[in-house]
Order: sequence, then structure tokens, then C-alpha cells
Amino acid sequence: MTLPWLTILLLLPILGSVVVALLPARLGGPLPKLVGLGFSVLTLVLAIGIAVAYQPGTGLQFAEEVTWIDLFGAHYALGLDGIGLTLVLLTVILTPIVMLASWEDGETGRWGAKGLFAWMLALEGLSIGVFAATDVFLFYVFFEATLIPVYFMVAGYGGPRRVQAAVKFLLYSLAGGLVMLASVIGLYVVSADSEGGPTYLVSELAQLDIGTAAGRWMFVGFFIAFAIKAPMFPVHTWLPDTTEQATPGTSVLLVSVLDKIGTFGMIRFCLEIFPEASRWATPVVIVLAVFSILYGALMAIGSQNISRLIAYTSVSHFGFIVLGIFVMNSQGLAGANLYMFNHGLSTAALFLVTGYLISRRGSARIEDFGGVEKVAPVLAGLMLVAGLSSLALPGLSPFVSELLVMVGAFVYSPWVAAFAVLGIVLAAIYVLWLYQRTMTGPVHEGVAGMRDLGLREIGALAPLVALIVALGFYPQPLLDVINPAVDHTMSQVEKSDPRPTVTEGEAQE
Amino acid sequence: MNGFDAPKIEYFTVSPILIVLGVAVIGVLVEAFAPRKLRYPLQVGTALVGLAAAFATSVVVFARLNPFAGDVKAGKVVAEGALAADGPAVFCWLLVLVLGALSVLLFAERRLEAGVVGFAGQAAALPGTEAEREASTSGLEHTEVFPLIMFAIGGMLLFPAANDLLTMFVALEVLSLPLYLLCGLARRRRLLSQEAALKYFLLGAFSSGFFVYGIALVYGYAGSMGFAQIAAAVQADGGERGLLLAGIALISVGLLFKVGAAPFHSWTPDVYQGAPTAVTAFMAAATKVAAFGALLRLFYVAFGGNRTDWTPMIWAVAILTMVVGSVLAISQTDIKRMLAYSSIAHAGFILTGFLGIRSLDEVAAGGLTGVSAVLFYLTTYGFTTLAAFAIVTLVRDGGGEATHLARWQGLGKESPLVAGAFAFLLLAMAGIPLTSGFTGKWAVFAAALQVGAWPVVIVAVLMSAVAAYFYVRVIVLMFFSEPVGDGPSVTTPSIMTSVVIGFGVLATLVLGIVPGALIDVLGRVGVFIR
Amino acid sequence: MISTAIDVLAAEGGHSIPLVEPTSAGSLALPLVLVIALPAVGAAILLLGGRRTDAWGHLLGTAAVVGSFVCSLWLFLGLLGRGEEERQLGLDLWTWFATGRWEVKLGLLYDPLSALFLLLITGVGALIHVYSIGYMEHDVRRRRFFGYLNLFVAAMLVLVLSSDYVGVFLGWEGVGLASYLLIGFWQHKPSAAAASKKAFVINRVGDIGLSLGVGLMLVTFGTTSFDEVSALTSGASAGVMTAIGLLLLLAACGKSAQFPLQSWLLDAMEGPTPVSALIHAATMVTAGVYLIVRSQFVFEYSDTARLAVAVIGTITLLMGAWIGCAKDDIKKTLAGSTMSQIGYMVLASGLGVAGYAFAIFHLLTHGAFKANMFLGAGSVMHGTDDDVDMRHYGALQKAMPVTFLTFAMGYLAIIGFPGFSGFWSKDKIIETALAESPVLGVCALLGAGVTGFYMTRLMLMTFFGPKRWEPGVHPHESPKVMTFPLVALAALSVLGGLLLLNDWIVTFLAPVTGEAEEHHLPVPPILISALVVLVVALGVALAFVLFGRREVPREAPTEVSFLTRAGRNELYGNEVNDTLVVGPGKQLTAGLATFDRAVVDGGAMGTAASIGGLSQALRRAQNGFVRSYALSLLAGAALVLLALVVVNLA
Amino acid sequence: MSVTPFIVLSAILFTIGAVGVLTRRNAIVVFMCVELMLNASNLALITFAKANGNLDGQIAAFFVMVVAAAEVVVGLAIIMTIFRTRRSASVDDASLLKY
Repeated sequence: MTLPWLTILLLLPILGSVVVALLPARLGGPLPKLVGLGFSVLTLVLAIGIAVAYQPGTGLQFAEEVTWIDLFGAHYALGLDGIGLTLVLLTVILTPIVMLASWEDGETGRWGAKGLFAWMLALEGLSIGVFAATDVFLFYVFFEATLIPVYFMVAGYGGPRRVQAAVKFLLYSLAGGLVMLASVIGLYVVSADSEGGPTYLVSELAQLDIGTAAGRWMFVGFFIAFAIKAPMFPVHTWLPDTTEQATPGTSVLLVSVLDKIGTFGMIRFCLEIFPEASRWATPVVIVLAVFSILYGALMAIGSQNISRLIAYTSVSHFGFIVLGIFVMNSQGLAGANLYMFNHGLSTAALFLVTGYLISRRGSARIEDFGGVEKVAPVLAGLMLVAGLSSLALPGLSPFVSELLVMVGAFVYSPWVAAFAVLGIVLAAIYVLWLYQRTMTGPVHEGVAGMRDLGLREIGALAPLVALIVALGFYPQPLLDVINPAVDHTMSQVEKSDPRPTVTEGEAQE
Repeated sequence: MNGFDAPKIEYFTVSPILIVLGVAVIGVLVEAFAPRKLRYPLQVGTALVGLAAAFATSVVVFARLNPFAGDVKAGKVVAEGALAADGPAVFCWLLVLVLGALSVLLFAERRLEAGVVGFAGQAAALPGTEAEREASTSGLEHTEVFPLIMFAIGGMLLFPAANDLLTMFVALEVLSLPLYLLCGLARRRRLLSQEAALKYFLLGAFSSGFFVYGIALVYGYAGSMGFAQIAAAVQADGGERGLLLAGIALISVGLLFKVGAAPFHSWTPDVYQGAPTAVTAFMAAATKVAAFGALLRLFYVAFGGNRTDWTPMIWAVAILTMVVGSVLAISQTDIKRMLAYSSIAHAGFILTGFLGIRSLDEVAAGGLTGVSAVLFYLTTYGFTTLAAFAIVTLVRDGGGEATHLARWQGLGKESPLVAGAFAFLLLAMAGIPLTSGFTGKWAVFAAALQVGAWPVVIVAVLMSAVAAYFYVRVIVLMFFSEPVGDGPSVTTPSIMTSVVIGFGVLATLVLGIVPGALIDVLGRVGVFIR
Repeated sequence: MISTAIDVLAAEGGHSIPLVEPTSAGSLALPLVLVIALPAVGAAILLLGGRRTDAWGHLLGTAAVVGSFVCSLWLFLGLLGRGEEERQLGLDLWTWFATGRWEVKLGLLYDPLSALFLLLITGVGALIHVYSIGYMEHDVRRRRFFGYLNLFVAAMLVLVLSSDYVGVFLGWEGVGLASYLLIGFWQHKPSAAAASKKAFVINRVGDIGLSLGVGLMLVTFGTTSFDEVSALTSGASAGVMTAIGLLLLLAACGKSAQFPLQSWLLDAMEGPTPVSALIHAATMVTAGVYLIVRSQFVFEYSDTARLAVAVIGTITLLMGAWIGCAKDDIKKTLAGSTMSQIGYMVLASGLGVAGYAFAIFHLLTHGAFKANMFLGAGSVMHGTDDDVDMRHYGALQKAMPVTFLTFAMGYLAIIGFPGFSGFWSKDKIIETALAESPVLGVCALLGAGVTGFYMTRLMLMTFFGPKRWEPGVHPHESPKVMTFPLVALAALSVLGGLLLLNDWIVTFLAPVTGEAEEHHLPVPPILISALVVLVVALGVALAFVLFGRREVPREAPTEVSFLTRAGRNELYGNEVNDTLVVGPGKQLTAGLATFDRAVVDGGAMGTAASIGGLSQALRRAQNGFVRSYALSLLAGAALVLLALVVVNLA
Repeated sequence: MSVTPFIVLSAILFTIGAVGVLTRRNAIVVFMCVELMLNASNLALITFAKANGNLDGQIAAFFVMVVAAAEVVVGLAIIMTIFRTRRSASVDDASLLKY
């Protein structure tokens, strides 16, 4: 690899966003949208190329490293391991789909569809940077930078109270980010005192021996930021408010891509840089995670608003992911990684299809629907598929990841699993009850004569559904790239899977 | 009986100061003798030329420090020990000169006020009287502002280089007195402007009273005014410690007053709001640089020996300053006042970096020190705030500048470019990455953490979050609320203000993305000579 | 009593527990794949094809299942062609997922147990597809109905063919989904939608067992495939095996509507009748029995788990029978009886190696005669404009002779009339139960009597007595396409007993279930059989007295005994769920909603607001008076001095 | 004799000045109080100069006087303008800028 492929990959969409933004207004019409879509597809192609060239197993690939700020020890360092690769893929897959799905949503917004697409591309590029960064400083820069496009996407497009929602989102994230900043600087101080001199390279920080107390403090700083990002109880309330106001497309990019930064960061930074502190915090984190699972699910059941409901389901799902991460065994970690990808797909499908529904009805309140299946069977069918994937039905991709996390939790402690598993029952309730209230029963007068999905809308969802089903039966390609990364993480936290209690030898008595 | 040996002055090394003061004097002469028509061009011309010359010479002086040799003890004491031309001092010179030149451009802006500068046509003329009306119609303008600012700049060059208490006091007054006057010279809203001048003057004089008394006490303790001798005395730790502590306390009152740190901040909002915006910009940017330069030298060089005595006090002041600045800014409704409180908060952040004092042996050569962190932050903040105030001068309505936040609603629709630039500067002040504000915060927090001042850093971090709120609030106003009534209009400025804004935005961006070079230089020169 | 039961169970054992050691499927690989692929592809075409396939969709669906049935026969013959020891065929398709030590293959296991299930599922399935062609003729969404049916068949086949517990999970939820879709097929009826959701959710509760079971197996054995687990179970502690057993039992309870997860089955009758016949009588609801028998290598190592299974089965068979007695809705009566019959099967499988074979035997015969009777009921409803209230029937035997005759075959089979299939299977179970555990045996015997009672009641109210038809209803016989399956199933109901001919089924299943040594009864089996017949006869006689002689009121009498009221209310299962789970759950969610708004969000927002308030308050201090500023300055100076002094003294 | 009495005196003067700044309304008087504080400092400086036996303090005192003079110039100018516009030299009247 002579060319800096990752840099190209993350600059391509950013360039695209600049181009789209600068397109003169008078060439209106669909041109800006087409250009934007073109760039995102181009990015997708390039990313697929990278994924093909990626050899499963062997550490960081496509690595780039340039010293950036010597005195800070900051580098411009990119690289992909299995975890990063899957999330980059998720990003580049979802962006064009979201663009296609929200073709019309931007028109009425603050800067028109053009602006929306420009922001989306900017977000795509920055997200790729986040997932590819192998330098904490660089990661932090991208981490904060992603807030700006999302802020303007939320504040500029969507419901009547979108501005407040955007501010709430921004302040929550900024607060988390600043707390994290303290820890980031702490890392500098520690590394500066080490003989190696200041450095922010994850690879070198992982080798650093950080004092127990310092390590724990810094871990807490990082974890708070990531917990806000990933929304975990009790710092989740910004998410429902935001998704309630934002357009479906924004919600997808926010929940499916951006929030993954939180869980990604927990693996990449909390576990790999602060193994001791991670082990120390495990009990608390796991309790929080299980609580998030049940809390999110129950809140989803109680929600009267479709968008809020989906947001709360994500709180529950992120609980599963965090649980999988912190049980620190190969099932849990691999499950969590896979979960991030699958949750991205299923939640995207759910947001988009319900987005179609809401935009048709002009309301997101559940009691405004009923009997939609009769008037719009395709929409209903897709919504059911999306819902079933959200409740992790076997044969759909989320099942494998959820089962892995569950089993990983069981390996950690049966009791944890026993509580977490209640989540699957609650999931069935919130999904099917939503479907029952909106799609079945007598046709609500408000939905009478509702159009069924058009070709563009189906076209946007089709790839998602196809992926969900395909990965439901054959997730192994993803696991092949994830597993080595998981092994690396486990060696970092000095954990290994417990041997089964019964093996060949003992059975022969 | 025998001949005396004349005091040895290294004229070239101190030439920047001499040039600036000289140009100021020339300016006075110009006022006296040049015909009215010629004054404006002459004043602006001489001022800019003088600053350019001073800048050129200071560059040479800076180069002689040879910052890339890695010799951290670069620099020398000049003028019989009165001045120290070392890394921090000369860097402050460069910074003040650039900021000063930009401020002069703001002063010289004529297009915004329809062909006259934004200062009172005739300060003597009473507001609302025939005389004033006549003065404004006949296009009178006070070109004395240029000599005044030059004097102030001269004092600001002297201040951070002052190597004994007396010089420091003189410098303090030289930079303050012109500012008092400048504050009172607004063309619009004269009453507020004069009130600002009065408040600034009285409180300034009051604080310098403390300052002088502090000098007296320290002199009493150390038996000398020179920093080196004071340091020696502090090391020896003989004599009446009570005098020393009281002296430190009173001197720091004077200095903390200048930087606008709580609880000595109360003048800042009123003066920043009342003063002509150009002057406010100049004060916010340049005065902070000079004052912090002096503060650093005094405490690091003279009182470095017993830092354990005073660092806790600075902890408290820093925390208080950040809290007061951030919290009070939330409820402001006037943009200039809000920026004033934000500047208080930033003073707190800088003090956080100021805490990063370590003895020389602890500092790795070329590593990040408290000094370099503070100087870096001053650079980033100076340009950002200068540009921000410059933009404030553009947003106007019938009654001059529309500084009430409500008048900023929908500015993003009105003129996206200006609003965008302002939003960018605000994000920088909030410390968002890829802006200089972030790297600056990073530097000062790191310096503080290095000496284990983590509680201060925690507070700083939380307060940054609070501060983010009111910056974002302005962005929301500009982009996401509908204009009220006819809304404000953005007047197109002349090239001068445009240059200032452009330069500030550029600096904010560049220092945000590639701060490496500057940080490295500061890492090398960021040590005082003793 | 239980303790004695334990003793009895404990005394048994000492036989060799067969392992799962599949050999290569060889030439049978093709049909083994086809048998699943055909209905799966059928479902895909029908559900994705959209309106284009309306015209011929039902035919394609039926053809797919018939083809699948042919494959099952092909496989069956191929299996018979093999020797005893190589009657376990394995076929690994691909690795589903693998992490760490754990690898899950999507693999198929074809052995005598799955062989019988294949025949049942595809056979009965095919007949019911044919029947549905007629039954759903006038439904605009018939094509979709067949799509769902095919989906169900495919999933059910995956369930019984998978070689790994996770694979079973796949089919397990697949059938759950199909059942969800089919119960709620008439979604515009809120009752149907609610029933389908209820079924799925309660099945999910059962799935908890399967999920945790998988986890426990992984922790214990590091694998979840049948062959490896069966090879290792001998080494595990009894406690672990009990835990696994109970977890699997929980799963079985959900799927097979066993106590305490039974309440969904009766609601499930909201679905079209063919669905009730195929899914909620013949196949899906028996999956729990399959799971238990399949996991015999687990249950054989835990007497406690086995006892639990037997007890649950017994409770359910009595509950089901009780409910069956009280319902006037013909389908719900049959549903109750289904519960009861599955209870028999579970009981049998709980009896251990002696019972497994008979559980499967009864499962097969029941599959035939219960499907038969459900389809008959469907035919009756078809004739009476979808009226399900038996009080509106009567004297239908003339109106629809074929339905009546076929139904009668089913009736005789279920009550265990000597010679009919049900006789052999149920009799064996009761006999074994009495031998293994007298207490349970007696209950089973009682249940047989009750069965006789409620089935006779059903027959009398439906086909005999005076007409109680609704005005304007003119019952008529159903078309051939519907009666043909009835006839076929009736034949099976009669002849099903042949499977027991010189213990064929027992020996055939031996490679899976193991050999039971002959249990010794105090009395010869023939006497027991006689006893059973006698008890059944009593039940039948009672029914005649109560319903044959008297007039059956068209309106259900309200002053009835507690027994009846409880039965009508399904023994208050729903009420219990509501009070114990649903009600508190609703309150909890409501409470949490408030908590989330007030405390969690309120906390964050409150902090922000309070900072704002603080700001407003502090603002006042900036009062504009220069002298107060000077004062603050002075105070500041004092504080600074103070700080320095304090630090210096400290 | 010891420097203490002189320092105490200067401290008293300084305090009087400071208190005067806080209590008096008239700008001119307030300013005079500031001058008093400066002169208190001068006294201290000179005392210490004598005590330390070098001239720095005395020189400093001269500088302070000069600076004070300069301050007077600036101060009176400002106070004058305020007075002419407001017709009052009370510092409390100048309180438009607040909150």
C-alpha cells in the first residue's frame, strides 16, 4: 500500500461535502443531491476495495503515521483493525442509503437538501476518521469534530423543537468530551514523564505502565464521555429528545454510526489503554449495562412516540453492547463488535421505515395510527422485518450478536445473563406491541388512503434487509476480521476464556 | 572626583520600545503641527510604520536569542538590569506589536461611521449639544487616539520585559493611562463611554495604589527592587516574611486587576461594554498579553523560590475567575458584555496554565512549560478575540453598533459569511478541536496537570462545558432564529477591518490545525533568564 | 407422594445412554437439503413475489410441501435401508459463527427421531395445504397465507433436523414467527392481533430457557452441538444437568403450551382453522416434546429434571382436560384437549427411557387425529358461516356426513377406543406412568376419563341432538378438496396403532432414546388396558347423561358450578398473568416514564437551570456602582493576603 | 530606632486612603484618597530605603510622584468631561453600565 488509502477514504466525502455546498444555487434541482450521492457511492466503492484488500488477522493495516504536534506527542496516525474496519464499512454503507431514503426530507430544512447532503458527507468523512484513528489526540479531534455536522443536521432539519434538541445533544456531548479531555491530557502527562517522551499513539500508550490511581481516574474520564455517547443510563435522555425532532436520516447516522463511537472507544481506549482500571470498573459497568438494557426496554414499551420508542430500544441495545464489552471474554467481545454492526443495520431500517410512516401521517404519535397493514402492506412488511431484526429473531443478523453477548454474559456470571435475558422478552413486547398498535386492527381514519412505499423508498431499504438476512445466516466473514482484534483486546486486558468444566477426559468415567 | 561610568544601555535590544515610544511622541507633534486634513493619514502611516519597524527589530532580537539552538537560557538582562530581553519578553513584544498593529487598523476604520473614525469628534463637546452636532457634521475626529495607542503599546512592551519593580510600575502606568482616555472617546453612546473611562480610571488608580504599596513592602523585605536580588533574598529566606507575603498579595492585586481575574474583575464588563469597540478589542487582546507577561516574570523569577506559598492562592483565584466568568456570561444579553465575561473566563484558563510552574531541573529541554503554555494561549486568544470584537463593530443599526443579542437574531440569513466567521470564532473560544482555542486549552491544562493541579483542571473542564452553552446560544441566535423587525444590517467594512478579521480567523484556524511550529518555538524560548 | 415418585424414578436407570454419533449422509444429502429447501424457496417466492403470484401461489405452496413429503419418504426408506448402528446421518452445511472456543455449524442430523417428525410434518402439512386451498378460497390474501404456511414448514423442519442447539433455536423461533403471522393472519381483528402478540411473547419467555441453556452448555461443555454434548454429559455434575434440564423444560413449556406458559394456546385459535390444525395441534406445539426427547442425554443424568418434566406434563394434561370440558367454542375445546394430550406426551418423556418412545408414538397418533378433528371443525365452521359456538350446532351428522364420519374416527382415536390409534399410544403412556410413578399414573388415568367426557360432549353438541342453528345458516358439506384430507387423516387416526406392531416404533427409536429394560408391573398389562377403557367408558357415559339426554340450551347457562366457571375462564391463567406480570409491568413502565422525565432528565436539566439561576443572581452583584467595585477589590485583596498567610502558617 | 512606627503610620495612611475611596462620593475626593494611598506608599518606600541603606526606595518615591502627577492629569480630564455632561461629580451617578 503505497498510497495513504485511509486518508483518501476520509477526505473523499469531505471533499464531496465542500463540492456539494459550493454548488451554485441556480443549478438547483436534484443536481446537488445526485453529486452528494455520487460521492458517497464512490466512498463506498473505495471502502469495499479496502475491505477486500484487508487480510483478516494481522494487526493494524493500511497504517499511516505522521508526527503532527511534536510537543504534544500527537500524530496523524490512521490504521484499521477488525473493529475499525467493520465500523468504517457500516458508515460507508449507511450513508448512501440514508441519502437515498431522505431524498425529500432536506427540501424544507434550513439550508435545503443541498445543505443536508453536505453535512451528511462531512459527518461520513469525520466518522471514518474517528474509527480509523490510532492516535488518541487525533481520535479526540475527530470525536469532537463530528458534533458540528450533527448539530447542524439536527438543528436545521426536522421537528419544531429541533433547535432545543440540538443544543441539548451538543451540550451533553461537549460536557462528555471535555471530561474526556482532562483524561486525554492526563495521558500526555503520564507519557511525557515516561522515558519515551510524550506520545499519543495507542500502540505505545498500551505499553505504558500507568499508575493504578491515575489510570482509574483517566478511565473514568474516558468512560463518562463514551457512556454519554453510547447513551447509557443515566445519561441517555438527550437521545430520545434528539431522535424525536431530527429527520429519520439524521437519526440513523446519529444512532447507527455516531453513537457507536462510544462503544468503539470503550474497546479501543478504555480496555486497551487502561486494562487494570477496566477490570476494576467491570462490576459497576456491568450493572449499569444490565440496567440500561432493562430500563431502555421498559421505557420503549412505555413510549407513546415512535421515534422516542426507537431511541429507547437503542438504549437497551447499547446496554447489550457494553455488557458484551465488559464481560471481557471472546464471546462477549466478538458479540459486542458484531452487535455494533448489526444494530447499525437494524436500527437504520427501523428509523427509515418508521420515517416513511411518520412523514406520510404527519405525526409520530402511536395512537394516530392503526390498520396501516391494510392500506400499505409493503411498508408494514418492511416494518415487521425491521422490528423482528431489532428483537433479534434468529435468521436475522442481530440474533447472532445478541446470543453471543448473552452467552458471554453467562460465561461471566449466570446471574448477569439471567437479568440481561429478560431484555429479549421485553424486546418482543415493544416491537410487536408497536406493530400491533400501528399496523393491525381497524384502519385509523388518519391513515386511510396512505400511499404504499415507492420504488426509491424500497430501494433504500432493500440493501439493508438483504444484509440483515445474509448476515443472519452467514456472519462469519465479519467475525473472521473481528476475532483477531478481540484476541488482541483480551491479551491487552490479560483475560482469557475459562476452560469448559467438562472435557473429553472427564466424560470417560 | 573621578569620572562616572555612563549607564550601559543595549540600544538595539531595547529599540522596539524606543521606536514605539518615539513614534508616539512624533504623533503628538503631528497633532500639534500638521494641518487637520493631513493628520489622519500621517498618524495612521507613522503608527503602522513605527510598529512595523519595531516588529522588524524585535524579530532580529528574537532571532539573536537563537531559539532553535535548544539553549533554554537564551536572552540577556539589559539596561542596567532594568529590562530582561529574554524569550518570553521578546515573544510578548512580537505578539503585542502584531495585535497592536491590527488594533491600529481597527482604530483607523472610517467606512463604518460614514467617513470618520469611531471616536468622538470632539471629546470636549458635550453629548447632545449644538457643539457636538456641529463637530460631527464638520467631520471632526480625534486623531490623538493614535499617539495614545502607541504610548499604550510602548507600555505593553515595557511591562513584560521589566526586570525590577520600579520599571514594572512605570510600565503599568504607561500602558494604563492612555487606555483610560481611549475608553472615554466613543463617538456613539458618549455617556456610557465616559462612565467606562471613569470607572476604569478610578479602579485602576485604586489598584495601582495597592501595587505600589506592595512594591514598598517587597522592597522592604528584599532591600532591592531588582528581581534577581529579590529572588536571592527569597532563596536565602531571611528577613521579615510577613513583609514579603503582604507585598506579594498587594502586588498581585495590581496585576490580577489588569488581567481581569476575579475578584478583581468587576471593572471588566462595564469597561468592555462602554469603551469604543476597537479599544475593547485592543484591551482584551494586548493588555492581557502584557499583563500576563509581567505576571509570569514577577512570580516565576522574583517569587519562584517560595512558590509553595502563593500557588494555592493562585489556585483559588483561577477557580474563582473561571466560575465567575463562565457562569455570569450565561445571563448576558449584550454581546460585548458577554465577550467581556468570556474574557474573564479565559483569564481563568490562562491562570490555570500559569500554575504550571516548575523548577528548571524538572523541565525537560524544549518540553511544555507553564510559560510556553500561557504564551501559546495568549497568542491564540489574542487573535480570536480581536477578530471577534472586530466583527462586533460590523453589526450595526440606526444607533450605531447593535450590541444587544436580540439584534443578532437571524444574522446567518442576513450575511452568512460574517455569521459563519463569528460562529467559527465562538467555537474556538469554546475550545472545539481544529480551532486554536482547543490547542490553547490543551496546552494550559496540560501544564497545570503536570504539577498535579488536577482539581483546577477539573473545574476548568466543567466551566468550559458551561461556557460552551453561551457560545452555542449565540450561534443558535444567528442561524436558527428569525430576525426581529428589519433585523441588523452588516455594514461592509473597509480593507482595514477586513484584514483584522481575516487575519484573526486565519490565525485561529492555522493555530488549531498546525500549532506544532509555534509550540516548539515556545518550548525552546519559554524560560526566563534570572 | 412426590418423594415416592423420586424413589421410583431413581431406582430406574443403569441402561446405556445412546450418544449422537452421526455418520456421513452420503447419497441422502440431496433429499436432506431439498426437504428444507423446497418449502423455504416456496415461501420466498410467495412472499417476495407479490401480486404476480396470486393466481398460482396456493398451488406452488402445496407443491413445495408435497415435494418435501416425497423427499421425507425417500430419506425414510434410505434410513430403513441402513443398519441399526448407522441410522444417524450428519450433514454439515457451513459454519454459522465461531468465536473463541465456540463454533456453531449449521448442520443437519437425520436419525429415526427426525425421520418420524419429517413424515408427520410434511405429511400432515401437505394434507393441510391441500385442505387450505379450499378453506381459504375466498380470502384475497390466500397467496400470502400459503407463503406463511411454507415458511412454517421450512422452519419446523429446521427445528427437527438441526444438529446443534443453536440450530434448533433458529427453527424454534422460525416456527414462532410463522405461528405469530398465522394467528394474526386476520390482523384487522384486534383480537387476532393481540392473540398473535401474546403467543410470541410467551414463547419468548420460553426462549429464556433456551438462551440460558445454550449459555450453560457452553460454559460446561464448550460446545452446543448434539454429538459433542451427548459425548460429554456423563462427566458433568448432577446439579448442572438438572439446571440444563430445567432450562430446556422452560423452553418446552413455552412452545408446547405447558403449565405455567399455557395461556397463549387457546387465544391462538384466532388463527384460521388449518393453522390451528397444523401448528397448534399436529406439529409446532409438539416441538417441546421433541426437544426433551432429543435431549435425553441431558435428562437421563438428572432425575430431578425428569421428575419436573413429568409433573408439569401431568398438571397440564389435567388442566387441559378441565378446560376442554367447559368451553362451548369448538376450537377452544379442541385446543384444551391439545394441551391435555401434549401433557400426556410430556409426562411420557418425563418418565425417562421407558417413556420417550411412547411420547413420540402418542405425538404421531395425536398429530393425525387431532389434525383430523381440527380440520373437521374447520369444515363444520365452513358449513355454518364460521360459527364456532357448539351451542349453535347440533344434528350436523346428516348435513355433513363425510365430516361427521371422519370426525368420529378422530373422536374414537382420542378417547382411546380399543383398536384405534389413540388407544395404543395413550394406553402405553398410562401403563408406563403407573409403573414408573403411581401418583402420576393415576392422574393420567383420570385424565383419560375426562378426555372421554369432553370429547363425547363435543360430539353430542356438534353432530347429534336437535338443530340449534342460527337463523339463515344452512350447513352443507365441504368441497372435495377439503374432505379428501379429512378422509386421509381419518384413516391414519384409525391405523396409527400399527406403528406399535411388535414394538416396531420402540426398537426403531432405540438408537435415539435408548433401550428400556422391561418394567415389571404388579398386574398384567391387559388388566391395565381394561382399567383405562373402563375409566374412559365412565367419562363417556357421564357425558351422555349430561348432554345426550337433556336439551342443550342455546345460551350458555350462567349459574354453573365453580368447576365450569373456572374451566370457561381457562383456570384463570390470564388473570394470574395479568395480576402477577402485566399489571405490575404496566405500573412499572408508567413509573419509569415519570422517573425518566422528572429525575434522570430533570436532574440534568435542573443542574443547567440552577446554573442559569445562579448566573441571574450573581448578575445583581454587578450593580454598576464604582465604589462597590472598589469594595470587592479591597475584599479580594484581603482574601488574597489571608490565603497567603494561612498557607504560610500551615 | 526601628522602622515599625513609620511603617505603621504609612499603613494607617494607606488604610485611610482606601476607606476614603470606598466612602466618598465625589470623584475628586475619591481620587485624592488614591493619591493618599500613593503617598503612604512613598512613606514606606523611603523608610525602607533608609533602613536598607540604599537609594532605590527614594528614587522610587520620586517616580511614584511623577506618575501620580500624570495620573492627576488624566484623571481630572476624565472627571471634568463627566462633570460637564452630568453636572455632577458624584461617582454614584455614573451607574448606567451594570449587571
